[in-house]
Amino acid sequence: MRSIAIIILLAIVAVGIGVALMAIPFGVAKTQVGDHYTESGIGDTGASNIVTSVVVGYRAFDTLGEITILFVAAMGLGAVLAGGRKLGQRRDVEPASLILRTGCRFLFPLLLLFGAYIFIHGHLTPGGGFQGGAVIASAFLLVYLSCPGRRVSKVWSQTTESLGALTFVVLGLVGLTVGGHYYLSSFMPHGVVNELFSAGIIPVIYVAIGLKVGSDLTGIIDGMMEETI
Amino acid sequence: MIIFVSLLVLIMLVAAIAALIFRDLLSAVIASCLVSLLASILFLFLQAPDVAMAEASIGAALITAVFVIAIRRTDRYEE
Amino acid sequence: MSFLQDYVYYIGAFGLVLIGLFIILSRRNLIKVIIGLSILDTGINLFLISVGYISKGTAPIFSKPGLVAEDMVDPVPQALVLTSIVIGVAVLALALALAMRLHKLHGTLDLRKIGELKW
Amino acid sequence: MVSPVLLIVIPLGLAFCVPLIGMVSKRFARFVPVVACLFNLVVSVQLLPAVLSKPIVVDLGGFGAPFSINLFVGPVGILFSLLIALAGFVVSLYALAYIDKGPTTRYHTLYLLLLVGATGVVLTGDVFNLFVFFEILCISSYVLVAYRGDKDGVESAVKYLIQGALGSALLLTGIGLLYGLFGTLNMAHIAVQAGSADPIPLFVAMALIVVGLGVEAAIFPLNAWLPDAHSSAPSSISAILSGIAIEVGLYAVVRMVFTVFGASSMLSFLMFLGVLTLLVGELCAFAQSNIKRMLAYSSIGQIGLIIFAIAIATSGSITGGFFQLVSHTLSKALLFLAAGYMIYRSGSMDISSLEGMGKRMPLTAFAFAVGAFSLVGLPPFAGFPSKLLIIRGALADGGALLALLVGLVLLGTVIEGAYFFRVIQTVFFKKGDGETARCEAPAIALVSMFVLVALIIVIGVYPSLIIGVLNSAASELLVRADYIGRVLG
Repeated sequence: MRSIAIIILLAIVAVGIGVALMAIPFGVAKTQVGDHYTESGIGDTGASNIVTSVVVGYRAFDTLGEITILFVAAMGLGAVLAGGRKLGQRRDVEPASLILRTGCRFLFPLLLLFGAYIFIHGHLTPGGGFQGGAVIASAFLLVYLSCPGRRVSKVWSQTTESLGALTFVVLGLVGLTVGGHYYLSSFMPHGVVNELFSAGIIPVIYVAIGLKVGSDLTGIIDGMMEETI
Repeated sequence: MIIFVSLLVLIMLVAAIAALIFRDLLSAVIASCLVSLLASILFLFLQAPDVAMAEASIGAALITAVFVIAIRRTDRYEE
Repeated sequence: MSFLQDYVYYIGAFGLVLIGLFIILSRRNLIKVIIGLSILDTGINLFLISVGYISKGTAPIFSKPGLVAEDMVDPVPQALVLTSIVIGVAVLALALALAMRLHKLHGTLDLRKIGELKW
Repeated sequence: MVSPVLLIVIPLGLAFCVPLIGMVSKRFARFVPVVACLFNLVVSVQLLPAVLSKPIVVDLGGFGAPFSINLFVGPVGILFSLLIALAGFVVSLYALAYIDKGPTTRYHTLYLLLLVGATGVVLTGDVFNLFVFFEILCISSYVLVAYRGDKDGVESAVKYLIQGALGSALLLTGIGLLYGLFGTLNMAHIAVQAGSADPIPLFVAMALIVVGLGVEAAIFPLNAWLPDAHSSAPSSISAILSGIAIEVGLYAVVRMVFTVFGASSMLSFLMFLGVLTLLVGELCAFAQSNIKRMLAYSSIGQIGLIIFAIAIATSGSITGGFFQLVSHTLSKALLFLAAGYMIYRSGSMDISSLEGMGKRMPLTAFAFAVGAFSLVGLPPFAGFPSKLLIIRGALADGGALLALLVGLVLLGTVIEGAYFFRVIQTVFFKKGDGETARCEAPAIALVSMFVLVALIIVIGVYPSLIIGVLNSAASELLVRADYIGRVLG
């Protein structure tokens, strides 16, 4: 009975969306906004990766909201799990195998470096703050898996988190007073396209986002791992 | 090319249905990880390398790890 | 063949959306419901990206000379999907943390057995 | 003149500072939300005259209207941001004393972020940006519902989260369809093209968006999460959820239907839904024995009334709807705050356990009574002119159907009166068999409650104080061309 009702509901959704999709043919150019971005993105922001110029340039305010959401999730996860935690009850986990530990010792700095590379080159190559941050977090995940006793210092990760986000907010405020008097306007020189030091404030923001996302995701993993039963 | 893409989509849908059917939550999570992974390959075909990277690193790797941790702390099998 | 050419991505995306919705609506195990949410998110992301695709387009990155703006696919949906992936992670992590708390308080993840959770 | 973007950015920056301040001293961290709300209050008041004469459009990033995100600060936006700042200020004062256990620094951070999300939703002029801020609002409220970490709280947070996440998934699908149809995300830019678009896909997109937003706005079939979530959250959070969060959801629905889609055919449907929501809410509230659940169901009823009034879509009725919204925010926040300490002292949420509270905590009980009377619509409180305006607006339009619906609305009000008077009678006129010693709420909580009491009475006696703002808000909703012209130039 229940599943019939669900299937009817899903059928309605499917038909509705299917009908709507007839009006949106696949693979056809149709947007004025997107065309404008690809055509004048380099001129406006100086980033050769147009997705980056949309994420941190044209629609940077969305990105500010987005890192806020990640911040809320990391904070909230701590708050939700904090209620049930008994300190000092951490289960003794067997140490990981020698191969994992040794491999991790080699891989950890490499992964950190790779993550940093991704978010520093966000305006030139695919990738950016979010992807780089995720790589950094996966480096820490590796450490958690291989060396069960190790923990990231709460104070440090929280400080990085807050400072990364504050950098973003404050850079925007600087744009309000210095540049074209718009919030988040790109007030730094754009430089030569396709060079590392180019694209105005975009690399700075992406580094801040990368550090922040990395510490947020690490915080999420840390919170989940620390919850002991 | 289009045959290959269709095959990928087919495998992706099968993996999603597997995630629906499996009673073992760990297997279901691995199936949903496969869905994310295949989706990230499709993003690559759709000329979205940024998104493919994000989906592969966040959607496929990190979330699966978080799922696995959560399942280890709770029950592995669906009643 | 041209049918596949036109619709295969849409079929994939809405297949995922519908399967995800079905899991959420029909399953009673909380972790299974959360798996459903993640599949639903993936489906919506795939749909958004396919909306922005242009046949024979190139990625919107001026990585080498010779690329022209007219051939590039729409960058906006890609930016939106980046945002939506991160939002998805945030919601899923939070949901899993709540699931862990719920399991600790009730000893089960079965939504039928948990008192007031009537749908 | 200050830039309206500061209304969002400064509290956001302060919220990021809270954990840093919390590391130094937990006592200082408590005051950050108070400061942030005060800042927003001052800035909103300062912007008010300028906005009333001409809406301010703020370009973020400076790339011109459809290309970068813009904020639209019109009368509606400034009205909501004032309301959010006001309620946020009062509740954060209350929380200084009320929130004393658990991870308090996290509470204050998340509370502030919830308000930031709400402010962002009401000010933004971009569909996807609205979605992002909406998620900030929702995710922080999921956490805050579970803040106490008890069985009820976690259960209802899970329920809220799953339904909310489903809603946002539908919303995002709808936004994707809109982008596919129009190739833009700017509200005004969509509104220009919506008239000439193919009606069926447009309707699908609108249905998805309205259903997605309707989860948070608690429109009738989508509000299963609300009573649990509002009743098991800490009282300060219940006050914000009832007073701000649903209203912001409602704002989003109204903005989409009126400004973006210009869908007049949808309105009569919304009108019925509103009356249905009202009746369901009030009847369920009547059946409750748990005071917080009763208040939560009463919020559903009030939301129904507001939807009804706004969906009539005449200038008078929309003004009445906004008036009702203001008075509901103030009164419901007051009711939850007062009930919070009464529950805290009596140790139970059962209405019968509140017997004799009129003797034990007379000031709190008085505040509760003011809130209840205002909600029922007695003069001289704020609820009276608002209900009067709605009924006058509805009847001015004529029509037998509308008269019938007004009759149903009045019936709802009568039910509302019945259960509130039952509570008042229990609080004041029944002798409790337990203790009778005085145990008033802490001074800071009383101050916050009496700020609301004063506002309710002042607005009730001099409705003309805010009616000007409400009138221009109504015309902002009704005249789409004006909105479009301001944004696209």
